[in-house]
Amino acid sequence: MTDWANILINAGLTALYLFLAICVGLLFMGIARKVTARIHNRVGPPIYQNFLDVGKLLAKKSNIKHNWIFDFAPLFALAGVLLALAYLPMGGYRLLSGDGDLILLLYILVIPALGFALGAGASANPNAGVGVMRALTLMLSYEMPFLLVLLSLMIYYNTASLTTLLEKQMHSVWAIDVLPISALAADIALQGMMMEKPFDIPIAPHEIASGPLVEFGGNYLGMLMLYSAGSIVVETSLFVDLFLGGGIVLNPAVYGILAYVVNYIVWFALIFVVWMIAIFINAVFPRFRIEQAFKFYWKWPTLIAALGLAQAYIMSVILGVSV
Amino acid sequence: MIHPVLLIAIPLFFAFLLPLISLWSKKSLPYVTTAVMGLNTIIAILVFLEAMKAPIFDIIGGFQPPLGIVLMVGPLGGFLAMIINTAALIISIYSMEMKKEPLLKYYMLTLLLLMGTNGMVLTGDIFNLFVFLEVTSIASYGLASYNKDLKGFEGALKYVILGSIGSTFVLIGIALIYSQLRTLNMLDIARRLGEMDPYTKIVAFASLFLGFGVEAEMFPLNTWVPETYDGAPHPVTAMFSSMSAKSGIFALARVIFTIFAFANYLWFVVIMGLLTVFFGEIVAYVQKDIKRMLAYSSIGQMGMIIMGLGIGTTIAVEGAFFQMFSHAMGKALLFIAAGYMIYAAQTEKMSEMKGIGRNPLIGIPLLIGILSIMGMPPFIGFYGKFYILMGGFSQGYYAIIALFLAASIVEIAYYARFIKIVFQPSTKNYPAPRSTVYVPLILFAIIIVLFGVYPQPVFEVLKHVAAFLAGGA
Amino acid sequence: MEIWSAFGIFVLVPLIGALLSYLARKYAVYLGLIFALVPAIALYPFYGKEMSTVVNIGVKLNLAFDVTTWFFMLMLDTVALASMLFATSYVRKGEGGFSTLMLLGLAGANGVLMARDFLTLYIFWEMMSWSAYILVLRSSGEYARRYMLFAVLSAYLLIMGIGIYYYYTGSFLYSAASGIPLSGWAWILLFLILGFAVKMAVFPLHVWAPYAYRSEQPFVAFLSGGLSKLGTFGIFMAMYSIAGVAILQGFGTFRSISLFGYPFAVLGAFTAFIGTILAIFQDDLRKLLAYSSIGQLGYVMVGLGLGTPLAVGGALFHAFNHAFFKAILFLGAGAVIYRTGKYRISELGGLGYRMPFTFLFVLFAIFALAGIPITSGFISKWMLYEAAIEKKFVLIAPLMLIASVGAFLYCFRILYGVFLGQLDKEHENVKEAPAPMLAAMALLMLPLLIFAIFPGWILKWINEILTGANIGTLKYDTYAYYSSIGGADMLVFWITFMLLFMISMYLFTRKRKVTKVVDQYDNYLAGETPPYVQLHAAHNFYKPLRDTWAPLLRYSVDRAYEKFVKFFIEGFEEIKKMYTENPQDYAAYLGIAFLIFLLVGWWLL
Amino acid sequence: MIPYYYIASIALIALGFYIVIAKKNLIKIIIGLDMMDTGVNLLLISIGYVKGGTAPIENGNYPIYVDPIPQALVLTAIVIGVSVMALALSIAIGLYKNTGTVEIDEIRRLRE
Repeated sequence: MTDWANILINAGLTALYLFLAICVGLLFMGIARKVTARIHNRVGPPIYQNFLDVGKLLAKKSNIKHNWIFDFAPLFALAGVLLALAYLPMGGYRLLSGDGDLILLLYILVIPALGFALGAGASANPNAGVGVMRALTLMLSYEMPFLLVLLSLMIYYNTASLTTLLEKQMHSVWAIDVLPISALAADIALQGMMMEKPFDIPIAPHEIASGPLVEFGGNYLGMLMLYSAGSIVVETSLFVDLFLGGGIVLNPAVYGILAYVVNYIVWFALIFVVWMIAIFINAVFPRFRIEQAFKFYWKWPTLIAALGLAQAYIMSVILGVSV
Repeated sequence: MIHPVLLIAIPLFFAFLLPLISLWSKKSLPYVTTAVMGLNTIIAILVFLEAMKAPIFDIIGGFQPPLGIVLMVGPLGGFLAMIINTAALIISIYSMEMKKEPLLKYYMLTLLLLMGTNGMVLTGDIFNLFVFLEVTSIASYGLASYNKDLKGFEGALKYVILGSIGSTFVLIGIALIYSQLRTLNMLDIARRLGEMDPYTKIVAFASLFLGFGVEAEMFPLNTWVPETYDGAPHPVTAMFSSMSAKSGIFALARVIFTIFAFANYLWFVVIMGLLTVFFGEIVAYVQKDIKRMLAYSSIGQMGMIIMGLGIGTTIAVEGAFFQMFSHAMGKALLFIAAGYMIYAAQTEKMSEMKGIGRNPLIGIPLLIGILSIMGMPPFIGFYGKFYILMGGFSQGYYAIIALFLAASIVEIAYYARFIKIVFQPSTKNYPAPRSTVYVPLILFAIIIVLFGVYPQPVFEVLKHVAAFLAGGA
Repeated sequence: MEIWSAFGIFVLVPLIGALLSYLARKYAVYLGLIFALVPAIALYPFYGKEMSTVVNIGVKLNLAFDVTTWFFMLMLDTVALASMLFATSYVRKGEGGFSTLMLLGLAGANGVLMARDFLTLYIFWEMMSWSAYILVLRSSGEYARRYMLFAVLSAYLLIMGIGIYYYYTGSFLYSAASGIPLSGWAWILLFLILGFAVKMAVFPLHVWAPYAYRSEQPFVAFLSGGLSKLGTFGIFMAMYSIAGVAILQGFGTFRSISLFGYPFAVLGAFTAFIGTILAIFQDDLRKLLAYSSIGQLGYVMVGLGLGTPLAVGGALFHAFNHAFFKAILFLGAGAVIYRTGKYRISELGGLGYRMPFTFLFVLFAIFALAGIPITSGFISKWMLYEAAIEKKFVLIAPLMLIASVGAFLYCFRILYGVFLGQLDKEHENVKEAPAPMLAAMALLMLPLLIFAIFPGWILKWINEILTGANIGTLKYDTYAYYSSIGGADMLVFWITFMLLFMISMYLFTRKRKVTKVVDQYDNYLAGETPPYVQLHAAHNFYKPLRDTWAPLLRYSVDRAYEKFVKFFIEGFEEIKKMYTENPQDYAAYLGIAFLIFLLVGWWLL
Repeated sequence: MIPYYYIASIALIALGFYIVIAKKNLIKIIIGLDMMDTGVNLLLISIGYVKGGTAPIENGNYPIYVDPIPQALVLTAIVIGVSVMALALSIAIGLYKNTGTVEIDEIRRLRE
């Protein structure tokens, strides 16, 4: 009986966290627009603008529909990103992350992207095809350093489980203090993962008319906005969980409910900082070309990540540091 | 009790009866020849079955050995005689394709060739061996130049020159042995070999090795092979590779094992075999004419047999004998198919033979033959190759086997190229094969598959290899 | 007696089928289907049975049946069955060759799996090889030649291994392995593994695959899905059954991984990387799948090389998955080629709207290939990654991981180029693939789905294999699987995924009342409305990436082989000059030979 | 110690062999082959020689007689040699008919 109650409570909490995450994402998108505008010396929309946009778009009935494969995009995209959020600890609350490790998360992250790409491809617009091609190439680019970073963490902490990773960071220091080189590489990779400038090549509005998004409108676009809101939280939170201890400052085992609230606030602050860094870079940089992005990622960040990996390797294997 | 001498006497008798028959009916010559060969095959099978129980020593002319001439038929000799006669029988069906006059001489010579090869396999007397070698050679010279064109004569000329030098050396060897031991009986020689002066023994061995090496297509004595094979009429080429070459190699085996049991000379035989394989396969790769390619490939196969003999363990020699069987069948098949292809495409160039194998009557036996020659199970070519190689490994000849396998890959390469040409789609129309072509092809293919899937009978024979190696019949 | 029934069903029945389908050409494809069905179905009662016998055909064939055999037969026979089912509509009626050769190949493959001595292994191995050769030959002689050369290379490498084994033991039996010194083992295993690796198309022995995989698709599905697993089986047997863990560990260990296996694991990771990168740039659908196959089997090689329970289990599981998803992909490609006659990705496009079921099956296979967790393809990849990461291999793990990212690229190339995007006018009237083709693909899809929900079922079999070979045990239960550093629970995953999918569905469909389905040409095209233009952006899809890689792509193993061969052929031409066609030279050779014989004889005296 | 009569036969064989590999005329080559044959026959006949022996006719009067077997062998060998020569010459004739020459080099050149 308690089992079922537990599961229901967990499910409810998970739903709450997911809802909050999407809201945070939409808020962040608004903040980003505002901040970018201020940097460009414009006024910019109010920060709640994106809530209005989503509401409007979801309320609209879409006029046209391409075909059934086209519908894959919003469904897979939103479901996938929610799934990824569910596997990601937010503010120390572990949601489902105990039931799957980093590698599972890594592959879950692909589900929304793949669904999105399928829908885009089904629209038969060449811009969409080119956009997806760029997105995938970009993915290959930033994954190289990012995977090395993940590997350095997994080797250093000798775990592939996010929950364990957070616990270990909670008991000692945050990973960024131990593995700063990897953190740097991860942040550069993050910029590409979030497709912010200089890596907004796949959706380059001026070149390929927003690329994969070109054919989506109304209801479809609303769903995809929710997806991008979710993915902002996924990506920033991933960085925070990996390197900044997931924002855990109080041990939930000791402080109980208070810890969750405090941790959530710290986590929020941290992902906000990560997001702001990305936005500042975004605001001042021009756009790379895709092959430049590829070359860039496979050169410097990979080198940095490899150094980080070497550090983790030396510490863990040769020096025998165990956390 | 059936006398093995019949295997020699019947072809000889009919060879000289043929002129009389031709006076009566010229058309019946091929059928008479085929019937004779069929009779011979039956006798060979009976002799073989007899020999399986105990080696037969058939004394000719009443003199007791070691003085008299004796036919010595062990299980292996009987087996080989059976192979030779069967091959001759099947090839004689294909011989009916021959239209070029003088047919009488052709059939006489084929019967003489059969007689000579049978004699070489069956005889237990070393001088007799020489005589049969010469009978085989003379018949072969005649058959090789049978086409009376430049190619035929050139091939025959090379064969004559090398063949007669070779037989001269055989005779030298015999003379040297006789000068010391005063005997010509193989078993007797083997028994008393210790009495020989070692230097004379070496010279005698080298001479005999060289002389039979010419017939067994050993490197570098095999230079006559490609051109003679190329110039000879197609059925004759098949006979050369499946009959004379087999008797030559068996004579070589007799020299190596029955007469001289030189254990420390064997590695040299292995190297000669390896060189034979190497040069045969490599030169075959760059050939553009089908019969030449097959001829060089034949050299390669013979080299493998020589290697197997040289390795000298039971398993390797078993392999060598198995390989003689499979080579006799497979190469005869391929040469017959090649004959048809040359006839159908009206050229010897392989590049002109596109799509010729798409007729299943030709294509499937051809494929089976090639796969067997390549050494693919479950065809007979596999066991021989595998056993020879394993024999080599058990003696520790790793590097030699590795080189051999490298040469084998070259073999696969050119056969695969050949298959590629022969089976590629083409718009050319080729005349359909007559039954005289496809019946022998299918017969050979059946033998290849049958004994490949169920090699038990052959292995039953090869159990006697151990006795052969110990210097028996 | 039971083993006889096993031998009869798995080897003799396909052989008889081969003969019958050749004789009864008119019904060949159906006969082939029936005779492939028998072993595939008869397999189930044989689960968990262990037996052995000796069949004497002149040489002794030592045969046995155990869970390893069963496991590999499960994939081979099922894939063969699906291929034959597919072939009933693919192959021209009244053509005997295809079924005959497929069944011969199947018999050979089953024989390899049942063989317990090297002679038997070699006989069936070669039988399988040449029947595949002739099947390739049916479409192209040149490709067949390349295939054959490598098949024979593989066979000869095996012969070297077998020979050295024979030298030490004097027997061909697997069980006779005792008293072989470590150096002997090193050579034996090296040759055996390389020989089997050719079939698995491990770099740099992979160059045959892109050619051979361009022949008839149902056969290629069997070749890539089924027969390549014999390489996996062979390596598994050689390393863990014949030699055994103790001997592998005897070579010295590197973080408890055998030093002997480690180089092969690195080679496997490298293969995975190279195969993937090359696959990204292919425009020929079949060639793309071929390189993908090379890459995926590289993963298997990694697992076999590492040799921890997780790694070997992952390798076996991945081989299993690969058998099924690659067979679906090749069959899907076959269906597309069958309906359109085209195989260049850039010439296709939009077929997903005309062939929706084919698209769905291929999509699912691609999920498995890419390792999306809704298929079992993820689990096997996960096991391999974790195996490398838990032992902290910083070379193998990144190569494997980045290769799997590369896999997304070529997967999308297939999806977009063939099934999505613009439908060519020419293909307006393309019909869905015939029912047998769809049935074949659906059949192959089942295990991928089932084992994604219940990974514990297949892990149980794999665990039995691993325990049998003394490698160790896996940690798993019905829905979940664990390594020492992590784990995942598929039940939680599925429930969450389903719930969230339904939520998205609700959000999405809530307001969708009336929608107009528009033609695909009704697109945003910057205000222009051209009447009809070819707008399928699939030609040279990854051009920017290709430009970046161009300096490296110049180096090709393929060309290296060609150069190597050319060098040798030139040498052959030189050697040929020895045959001068002058009888006097020949006579002189004879004289020289005599002198050499004499000298050697004198020396040996 | 090699008996001196070996030397003569070896010389004959060597001479024949030299002719075969050195002379370009086909007829000469065939003569060379014949010389080799003769050399071997000489060798054979001389190994049967017994000093002071007579013809091997057994009537009791001559206890010392030469070995009869080599003589029989030589007879056979001569017959065989003759037939080989005949065939070789007929091949030479055939070549001459086809090419109009008996020079080895020219025959080869004509073919190419």
